[in-house]
Parts: sequence; structure tokens; C-alpha cells
Amino acid sequence: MESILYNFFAPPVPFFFLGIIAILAHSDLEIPEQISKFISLYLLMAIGFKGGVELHASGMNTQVALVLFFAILMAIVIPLYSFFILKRKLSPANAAALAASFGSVSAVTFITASNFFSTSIAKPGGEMVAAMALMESPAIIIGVWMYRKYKKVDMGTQSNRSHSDFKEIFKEAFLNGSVVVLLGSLVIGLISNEHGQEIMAPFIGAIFKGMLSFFLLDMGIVAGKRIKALREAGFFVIAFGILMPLVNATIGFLIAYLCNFSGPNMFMFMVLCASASYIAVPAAMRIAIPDANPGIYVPVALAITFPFNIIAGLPLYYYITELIHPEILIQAKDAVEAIVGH
Amino acid sequence: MESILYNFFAPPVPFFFLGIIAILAHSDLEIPEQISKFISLYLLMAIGFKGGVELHASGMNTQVALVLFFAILMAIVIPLYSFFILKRKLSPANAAALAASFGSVSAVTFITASNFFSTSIAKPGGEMVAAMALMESPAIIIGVWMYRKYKKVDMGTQSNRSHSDFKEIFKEAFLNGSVVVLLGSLVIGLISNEHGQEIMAPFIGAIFKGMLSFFLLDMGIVAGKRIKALREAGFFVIAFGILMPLVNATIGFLIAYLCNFSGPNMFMFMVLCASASYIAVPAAMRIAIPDANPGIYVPVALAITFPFNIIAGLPLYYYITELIHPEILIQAKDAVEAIVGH
Amino acid sequence: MESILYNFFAPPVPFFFLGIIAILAHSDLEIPEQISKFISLYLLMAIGFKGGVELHASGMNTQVALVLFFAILMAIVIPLYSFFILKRKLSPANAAALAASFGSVSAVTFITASNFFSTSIAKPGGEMVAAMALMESPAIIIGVWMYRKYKKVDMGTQSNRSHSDFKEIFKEAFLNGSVVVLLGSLVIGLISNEHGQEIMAPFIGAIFKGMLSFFLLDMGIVAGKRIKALREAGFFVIAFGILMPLVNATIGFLIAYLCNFSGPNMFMFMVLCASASYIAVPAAMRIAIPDANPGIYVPVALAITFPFNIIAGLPLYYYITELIHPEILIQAKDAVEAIVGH
Amino acid sequence: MENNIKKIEIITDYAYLRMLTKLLDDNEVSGYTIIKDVMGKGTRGNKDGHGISGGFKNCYVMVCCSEEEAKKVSDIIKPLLTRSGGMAIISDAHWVVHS
Amino acid sequence: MENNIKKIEIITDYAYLRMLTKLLDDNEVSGYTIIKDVMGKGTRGNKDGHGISGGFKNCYVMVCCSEEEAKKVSDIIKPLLTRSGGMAIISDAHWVVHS
Amino acid sequence: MENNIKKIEIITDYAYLRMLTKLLDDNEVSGYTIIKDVMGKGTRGNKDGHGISGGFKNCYVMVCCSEEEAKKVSDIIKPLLTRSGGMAIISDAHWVVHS
Ligand SMILES: Nc1ncnc2c1ncn2[C@@H]1O[C@H](COP(=O)(O)O)[C@@H](O)[C@H]1O
Ligand SMILES: Nc1ncnc2c1ncn2[C@@H]1O[C@H](COP(=O)(O)O)[C@@H](O)[C@H]1O
Ligand SMILES: Nc1ncnc2c1ncn2[C@@H]1O[C@H](COP(=O)(O)O)[C@@H](O)[C@H]1O
Ligand code: NA
Ligand code: NA
Ligand code: NA
Repeated sequence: MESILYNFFAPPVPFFFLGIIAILAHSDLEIPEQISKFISLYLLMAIGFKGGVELHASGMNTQVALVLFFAILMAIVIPLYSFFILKRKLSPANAAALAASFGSVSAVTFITASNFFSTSIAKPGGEMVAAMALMESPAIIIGVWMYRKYKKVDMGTQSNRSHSDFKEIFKEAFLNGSVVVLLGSLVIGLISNEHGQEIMAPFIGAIFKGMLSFFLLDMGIVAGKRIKALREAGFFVIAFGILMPLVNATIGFLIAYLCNFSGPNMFMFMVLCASASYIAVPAAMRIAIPDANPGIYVPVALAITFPFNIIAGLPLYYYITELIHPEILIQAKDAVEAIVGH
Repeated sequence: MESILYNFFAPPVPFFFLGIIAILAHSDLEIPEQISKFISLYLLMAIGFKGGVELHASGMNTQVALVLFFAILMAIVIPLYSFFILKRKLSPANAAALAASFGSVSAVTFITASNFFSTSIAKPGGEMVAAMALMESPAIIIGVWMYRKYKKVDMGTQSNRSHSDFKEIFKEAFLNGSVVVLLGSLVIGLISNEHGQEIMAPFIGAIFKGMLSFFLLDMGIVAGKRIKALREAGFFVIAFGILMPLVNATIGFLIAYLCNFSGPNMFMFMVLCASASYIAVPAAMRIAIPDANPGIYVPVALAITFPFNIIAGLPLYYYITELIHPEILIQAKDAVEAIVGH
Repeated sequence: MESILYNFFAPPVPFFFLGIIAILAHSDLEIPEQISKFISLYLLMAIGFKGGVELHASGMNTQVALVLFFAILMAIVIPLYSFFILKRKLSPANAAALAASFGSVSAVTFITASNFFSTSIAKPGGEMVAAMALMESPAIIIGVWMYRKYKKVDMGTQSNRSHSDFKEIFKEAFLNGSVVVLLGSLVIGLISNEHGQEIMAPFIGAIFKGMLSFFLLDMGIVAGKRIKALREAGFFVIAFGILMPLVNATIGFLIAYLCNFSGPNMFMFMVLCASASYIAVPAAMRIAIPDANPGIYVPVALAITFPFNIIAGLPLYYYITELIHPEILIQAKDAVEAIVGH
Repeated sequence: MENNIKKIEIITDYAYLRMLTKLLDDNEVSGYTIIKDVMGKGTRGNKDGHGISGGFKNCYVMVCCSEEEAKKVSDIIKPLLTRSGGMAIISDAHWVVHS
Repeated sequence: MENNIKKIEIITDYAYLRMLTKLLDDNEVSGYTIIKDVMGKGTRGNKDGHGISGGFKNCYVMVCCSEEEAKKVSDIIKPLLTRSGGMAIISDAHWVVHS
Repeated sequence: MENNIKKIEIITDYAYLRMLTKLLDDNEVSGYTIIKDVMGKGTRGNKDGHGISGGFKNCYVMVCCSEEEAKKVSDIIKPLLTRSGGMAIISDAHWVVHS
């Protein structure tokens, strides 16, 4: 439990709350838009490169293969059952967009979760980053497919452009800027020699947490703004935004347990399953399902699920992981003692 | 004296002059606006966090309490006497806005002054950052209050909205983005454990001086542009921009001397008193006193008082501090020798 | 040969290709414009400051004087013969603009080339940065002079404004933002004491390669976009973009050989001669030769010559340098072993 | 082209953007468009756009609406613009597409 | 002032900018101007401009052309705008300079 | 709505913005508004807005003034725009607020 609070009274997390508080107090604080985009690309580049380097070190083995396989599977299955749950109360468009969000992942949640291991010897493998990269896009395709299947209106006008549209949707799903930077950096990290790793170390290592703090401040600001839109979304959707991560994390836990994932990988896999996308998916949905209301699917992912995961989810998933893999805690403590010096 | 020049032929200060020279030579050099804002937020975040950590280390003691008390007092008193001096030649609106500038502080002047201790063992305490945070806003309230009291025109139209306005003005004064980030980061630094401090160290430490150099380059560019507006301001105002820092620093010195502040704290307190705000105050003044001419109050603070403090003020205040606290110089020298190696 | 590939499978270079691939695959990836400008200014500031510090260390000697003399000479001669070659197929305006590009230099090519020495004991001297700074502008003047001499049309309207224009052109050539930052930072580095160098080290050193990676990603994106414009440019111009660097590098090599430049300086001098400007020159040309088509001169420099130099040119120039100065290779290997540890 | 409308364009100090949009929202103006990075020159001097020192940047707000709504908008923005400076103009246009 | 022209102004979701310009290019519209950082409010809620979460930012596209070309442009943008949301208006203007 | 005015809108290469505003200042044009980040397409190709390589970005300048002043502005900008490329249009408007 200590090691959990440990992460709570230390940057970057408190900056998220600073952002929310600033907005709720009607401060005019804002992070310039291009800076948000820069830091977001920076974080993806850093995490991708780091993951590639680690993947290179570990090589391809059964654990890696299992992680990647189940990551893709979850990215396909989660949006399916999410859609059928959501369809009971929402229009097919909104249900599909929200389902796609939850099937995809949140890179910032993933990165914040990595913090739990920053002083630890046990670390998640590079395959977790690869898993994240692979989980970004499939849910978008599933979401669009469900939407096409279940919406009733204007089939006439729609059918004649559905073919050209699908090319567009694949483009949005797999060629979205953030997917490209994450995957590209992963590949660059994978092919990089030691020289390259040394070269990038200060950029992706030293200033990483500071940049993440800054980004979380911005996330807090945006979440603060979006909170108001939640009234529009309604109780059902808010409950979904809190319960769904728990359901998905549980399934993630079972897979990780049955497949004998390492402790850190188990934790990160739960985080991936539990997190919802508020960057890549909304960008794709605007094009692919224009009828869906971004005033619903963005605030749920950003102002409900993201903070829920940060505040309650991560500690919970970590706690559960500890029950199965007590060594991650011990190692973390050792590492801290080794660093702090007593 | 050496230690003064020492800071002059080293970044970040020369970049300020590069900026001014570029503009006076009609170069098209410009720093993109969002970058300025980013670096300005970064500097506030870094200085706030650092101050919070140091304040946590020192804890609350008599010196801290005295520093904070007199900081707030000066932030109230300076704009009062400044206003009555300025009112002799300027309209109440301009006098109030300028008085508020001088009552508030310049974070960049403060940060540049901290440079004098970067290789030194003696350092200003975290309470100085807290003092700076507390000095940002009160002058705004005083300025607006003086303005309301002394302007004669359209009392009729004004009075009926003065109530709602005051809420607005408090918001501008205390919820200005830069105040929020500075105070928020201070609090986060204060509650942060060792883990958090380690995490932020490279971001707020290593690249800090470089970012400051960049920002000073930008300040130079803006000061260069604003210099032209000074003709409009006139001799009285220019003289005020040079003499007022000296007066305020003297009062600051007396307080620091009588209250037995440490050497570095004495120096920093003089700097806080002597500096004038060109970020938070103008932003608030645009709303609170729209009749005041930003073409007067911004150039004085930015193109007169800021460079005056950087060029002549800081060395002078440092020199005076040395007379009382010769140990800060010796320690600085020792530290340099310890680092440079002989 | 190894040491060449060495640089190829390591950041920053692969990020350039990631950018090109993203655009050719129709990804929506884009780097915000103000971020590009920030990183570009950062790179110039860092390289300038570093060069100034090194120049300070080496002092003025015969090698330095020779380097600077021949740098300026090449910046005058290259645009002259380039113009007469290009005039055979292009309008005087386009020929002059393209000639000016090739006479000037590409800071990013220079910086990428410096990478070859990042783990090496042998390093190019600070005079190479000074040479780069001096080579930025003369070609612009030559280009405009050639254009004025050889264009036939509207002499009447032109002549009466040609005087005021020349002032404008000098301003564009020597007061361009990037020239000012590079030269200014060089001077600041030159006058900086050890304190200043320490202060800037993390900012200009540690994160430099990461920032360069980011910038190359952006360069790749822009090059990808400009590639389409090359059809417009035609075969002659494309061939020029590949052959001219080879010719210029050869002349650079001969000068370096005859003047007995050190190995690293020889290599860097070839790089300076071979590279073409796509930042400072196009900015000046828009004003000085508005009839020239930026759809021709920018893509050649950016989408042909830049990638050619990065992919084939740098390794080739390095290989040739090795034939004359085998010690640079050995030292590089030693350095790597010293760092990597066996 | 039926659907005659009025287009109101407002340029004022950036610091007042929040108040201006609040005013429009409170008066239930159905739609407006904002450009945040606007510079310019007027009677209150040069707005050369440097963000950090406040008061040197404008914003642009455009409202398309019916003639009656335009009258209402004009009335509600006048006091604010008198205080904040800046200008507003109105011109004729027609809808091509509007939801 | 001869040279009567029409000015069409389109404001829509930023995500659709690439499609919109492709449409204009494919239909050989000779010139247009784009502003990328545009916020606003309409029937589809607040576009407060935060880039990273998509769907909260607009773009502005202006086309100046002859009356006939304006008809063509109106026709080609209507289906897209119906899908993407946003608005388009048309008004009268005259060339001062045009190449 | 009294107060008939003319609105001149100029779009040209960003590199020429400094010259253009100098021209307006030198000729004592009382007010203008600038938008710096403007892209577009015209006879001189695509301005896709990438800042570092120059020549691929536009600026937008708007001047509201009386009819006579508009004539003057038209005359003074024509030579510059002929050199720099770009376009200028003029249309009718009315003051709502102007200091
Ligand atoms: N005549 C005008 N034409 C275009 N824009 C104007 C005009 N007058 C003022 N503006 C804009 O309105 C802003 C504020 O005007 P002012 O309050 O007169 O300084 C200026 O910075 C310009 O952007
Ligand atoms: N009446 C209007 N006047 C000005 N801009 C509008 C208006 N209606 C909509 N817009 C703009 O068009 C965008 C999309 O509109 P909508 O699809 O109705 O949400 C809004 O965000 C506004 O920027
Ligand atoms: N017909 C038009 N409608 C709107 N904007 C135009 C038009 N023609 C040119 N432009 C703008 O003016 C810029 C320069 O035009 P040009 O000099 O023709 O390449 C273009 O990049 C566009 O932003
Ligand atoms: Na998920
Ligand atoms: Na003060
Ligand atoms: Na060259």
C-alpha cells in the first residue's frame, strides 16, 4: 500500500489535479495547443523507442508472442461486448464510438503506470509497448463495423459510398499520426544499436517525467473543461466509464494469470485493457462515425475513465498484481532503498 | 566584483542582449508565441517545484514567517506609495496600472538572480519562492482600489457594475494562469516525497538554464520592440522605472537587515522588491483597468526596469549584500573552485 | 564502412525516413509549425554556442584563418558557377535562387554530420561552426546580383527601386533570424567563461540528439510533401541536386587537402560545400527574387540534396576523409570501445 | 440564393474573449466562430501579438445570424467593446449550408 | 469597381480539412485560403480548440470566385458539410488584385 | 445601419507581411487586423504552411475604412501584391462599433 501512495505524492500525478482544480476555479490557465501536440508526440516517441530497445533485448519468445496475441484479441473483443452493452441505452453511433474508445488504449495511462516501476528492478518488457501499439487501431475497425451493421437510417445514400469509406477508415485507424509515431519509434528502437540508445537516453529518459508532468497538467485542464459536458452524457454512460475498466482489467488479469505473465507485464496488461483512448480514437471517429457525439465519447474517456484509472485503478491493479507476484513490491522497495541509500 | 562579471559573460544573460540587438538591427527574428508561453510556464513550474521542495526541507520557522509577512507587506505598500508618486504626472488609470506592476514581481528577474548562487553552497531558501508567489497578486488589488478611488469620470455607469467587477478582478489577480502554476507547483513540491524530487530533477534542473536563455532571448526581442513605445511614455515614467527599483530595493534591504535575513535571502528579497511585473499584472490590468495604456506600463516594466535590474540592479544588490554578508561571496568562490577543480 | 552503418541504424537519421514514409503513406502526421521553429532555433543556438566555446579554446590560428577564408570563398564561387550551369535550362530567376541555395549551407546536414564524431576523440574545431555561419549569407547576395545582371524584363520599373531593394536584400541575407541566432550564440559561446559552459551543457548537450531526431522527423514530413512538387522541377534540376553536392564536395576536399585541414575539419568542410540551404535562402529569395519559383528551389534542396547527402553523401565524404586521415576512424572506434566498455 | 443573413465580425483584445463568449452564450446566440491569434493596429496602438506580456493580442469573433438576432448581438456587444476597445462590423451574406 | 465575385466561407470540423481541400482540388477550384486554428460554437457543441483529443477544433476555408464557380463550389461542398457539420456562407465582393 | 464602409482583405506571402504593414503605416492607414497563420492555394502553388522553409505560408490583412480611404489603400497595395503574389478583395460593410 505504501508504494502506491508513494506514487501519489510525487509528480507527475498531482499535476493532473492541479489542472482540474485550475479549471474548476475558473482560472484562465491554458497550455498552448501546439505544445500539447508536441509533448504528446514526444511521449509517444520516447515510449516507442524505449519499448523497441527493450524488445530488441528480450527478443521474440513465447511470453512476447502471448502478450501480443492477447493484446490484439482484447482490442477486438472489448469493443464488441462494450458495443452490445452500450447499444441498450445509446444510439448505434454513440455506442460504437464509445466501444471503440474502450477497445483502444490510453498511452498516457500506460506511461503513468510505468512510473510504478521507475525505481524498480522488475520492469515491464518492451513487448508491452508493442502490445499498446497493436491495440490502438483494431477497435476503430470493430467500432465502425458494428455501427454499419446496426444503424438503420439512410441505407440508400450510405451504401454507395461505403466502399470508398472503408479505405478512409483504415487510413484513419492505422495511419493516424500518433499510431505512426509510436510504431515507427518502436521499430527505430528495435533496429537501433547501442550507440543509438545512448544517444537518445537523456532525451527520452531524463526529461521524460517532467514532460509527462506538463502533459498531465494539460490533461487536467482539458478534463476539467470536459467535465461540464458529462451532464449531457448521463448516468448510464458515467457508470459505464467506471465499471468497464474494472471488467476489462479483470479479464486482462485472468489472461495474464493463465498465461503466466511476469508481474510487471500482468500489471501493464491490466492497465492496457482498462484504459480508454481519447486521442487516436476520437480523431478517427470524427471521420468514420460523424453522427457520434464527441461531447459524449471524449468526456467519458478523458474525464471519467482516465482519472478513475489514475486515482483508483492503477493502485488497485497494482495491489492485485502484488497478491500474485509479491516480488514486484519487494524489488521496488529494494530499488528505492538502493537509490535513497539506507 | 569578479563574481558579478562572472555572471555577465555567461548565459543566460547575454541572450537578452542578443534579442534586443536583433530587433534594433531590424532582424526578423521571432520566437513563436506558443513557445514563449510554454517556456514561461515551464520556468514557473520548475521554480515553484524547487521552492516547494526547499520549503519542505526547511520547514516553517521564524525566518520563513518573517520573509512571508514582509513580502506581502511590501506587495501592499509599494503600489500605494508608487501610485501617489505617479498620480502627480499620470492619469489615475495609468498610475494605478504602473503602481501595480512595481508592487508585483518579475519571475524572470528572480530566476536570473538565482543564478548568482548556482555554484554556491549558500542558497536562498524555498521561502523566497513562496514569497514571490504571494507577492504576485496583492498589488493588483491595491492598484484597482486606488484607481476606483481616484478616477473622477463616469461614476454613474461604473458604480452599478463595480460589484460584479470586483469578483472578476480577484479572479484575474489570484487565478491568473501564471500565479496558479507557480503556487500549484510550490504545493506539489511541498508535498512531494524524495521519489518525486528525483523524478523532476533533470527536467527542472539540467535544462533549466538553457530554457531560461531561450526565454531571455525572447524577452530581449519583446523589450526591443517595446523600446519604441517609450517615447510615448515620456521622461518622468522612464526615470520612475530606474529610480523606483532602487528605492524599493533599499527598503527591502532595510527590512532584511533588521530582520536578520540570511545573505542569499537578503539579496533575493531586494530583487523581489525591486522587480516589476510584465506578465501577470498587465494581463489583469487589461481587464481591471481598461483605460490604462499598456503602451506605457508594459514598456516601463519590460524595457526599462527589467534590463536595468539585470544590468545594474542585480550586481548592485549583490554587492550591498556582500558588505553585510561577506560569506556569500567566499562560499561562491569555494564552490566554483570545488567544481572547476583548483 | 562499419562506422558508417553505425550511424545509420541509430537515431536521429531513421526518424527522417519515418517522416517521409508517413507522408507517402498518407498519414496525417504533422509537427506543429511553431514547434519546428522552436527546435530549429534551439539547434542553431546549441551548435552556435558549442562552436563558440570550441573556438575560444582553440583561439585564432592559421588553420582557423584558412578554414574561414576558404569557407567564404566557396560561398561566393559555388553560386557563381552554379548559376551559369543552371541558366542553360532555367530562367535567370530560378537559376539564381537555386544557385544561392547551393552556395549557402544546411545547418541540419552539418549537425547530422557532427554525429559521426559524437563518440570520437577527434572532433571538428569550433571554426567549422564559424565557417557555417559565414557561409549562410554571401550566396544570397551573389544570387541576387546574378539575377539582376541577367534578367531582361522590366528594366524600367526595376531600376528605380533597385537601390532601396539592395538594402532590403542585405537585411534579408545578414539579419535573417537563423543567421542572427547562429552568429549571436557563437559570439556568446566565445565570450562565455567556464561557468557559462557548464550551465549550458545539459541543454545543448544531453537533449540535443533527441531534439535533432524530432526535427529530422519533421524534415522527413516536409520532404515527403515536397517530393510531389519535383515533377514540376524536371529531370535537369533533379540531376543537378544530386551531382552538384558531389562536385562541391570534391572542390572542398581539394582545398582541405591542400591546406592540410585536420580529418574532422576536412569532412565537415566537404559537408558544408555539398549542402544546400532550404531555410535561410528561401526566406531571403521570396523577397529578393519573387519571380523565382519556391516550388523548384525548395524541393531540390530539401527533398533531393538533403536526403542524398544524408544517405549517400555523408558516408562517402567520410570514407574519402578516412583514406587521407585514417586516424579519425581509429579514434572513433577507440572512443566507442572506451564508452561501451570492451 | 435565399436565406439572407447578417455577418457580424468583432475584433477586440484577447483578454476579453472569455467575457465576450460568455455574453454571447448568456444571450443564447446560436453559433459563433473564433480565431484566437489575431494581431493588428488601431487607436490603442500596435497589437503585435506577444502573448506573455498581455494586452498585445486580439481575438476575432464572427457571428452569422438573422437581421433581428444581429440587432440583439450588436446591442449586447457594444458596452463590452466600449470598455475593451476594438471594433465590430456587419455585412450581408447568405447561407450555403447551415444545420 | 468592376470584377464582381462571390466569396464563400466554410467553417467545419478540422478533421475534414483534408477531404475538403481534396474536393476543391479535384474539382479544379483555382484558389482558396485556409485558417487552421479556428474555434467556435454551433449545434454540435463547443469547439474549444484542444488539439489532442480531436473533434474540438474547426478550420476555415475561403474561396473567391465567379458566380458560376460559386454555384459549383456550393454543390460540391454541401454533401461533405452535411456529413461533417459546420456551415458555409456566401457574400459579394470585388477583386482589388488577382493574378 | 448608417456608417457605410469598405472592407479590404489581402492575402499574400507571409514574407511580405512586414513590408505590407510598413506600407500601411507609412500611408497612415488608421487601423488593420492581421492573421499570421494562413495557408492556401493559388496560381503560385500550394501554401501548406511549413514555416521553416519559407515561402509556403500566407498572411491575411484586413482593413476597414471609408470608400475614399479604400481607394488609397487599393492603390498602395497593388504594386506590392503584383510583386509578392496573392490577392485582395473589397466588399461592403457597416460599423457596429468603432472608436
Ligand atoms: N479600421 C480597422 N480595420 C481593421 N481592423 C481594425 C481597424 N481598427 C481597429 N482594428 C482592429 O481592432 C483592434 C483594436 O482596435 P483599437 O481598439 O482601435 O486599438 C486593432 O488592433 C485591430 O486589429
Ligand atoms: N451562426 C454561426 N455563426 C458563426 N459560426 C457558426 C455559426 N454556426 C456554426 N458556426 C461555426 O461552425 C462550427 C460547426 O457548427 P455546428 O456543426 O453547427 O456545430 C461551429 O463550431 C462554429 O465555429
Ligand atoms: N480565388 C481565391 N480564393 C481564395 N484565396 C485565394 C484565391 N486565389 C489565391 N488565394 C490566396 O492567395 C494566396 C496566394 O495566391 P497566388 O499568388 O495566386 O498563389 C493563395 O495561397 C491563397 O491563400
Ligand atoms: Na482498453
Ligand atoms: Na516589486
Ligand atoms: Na553549399
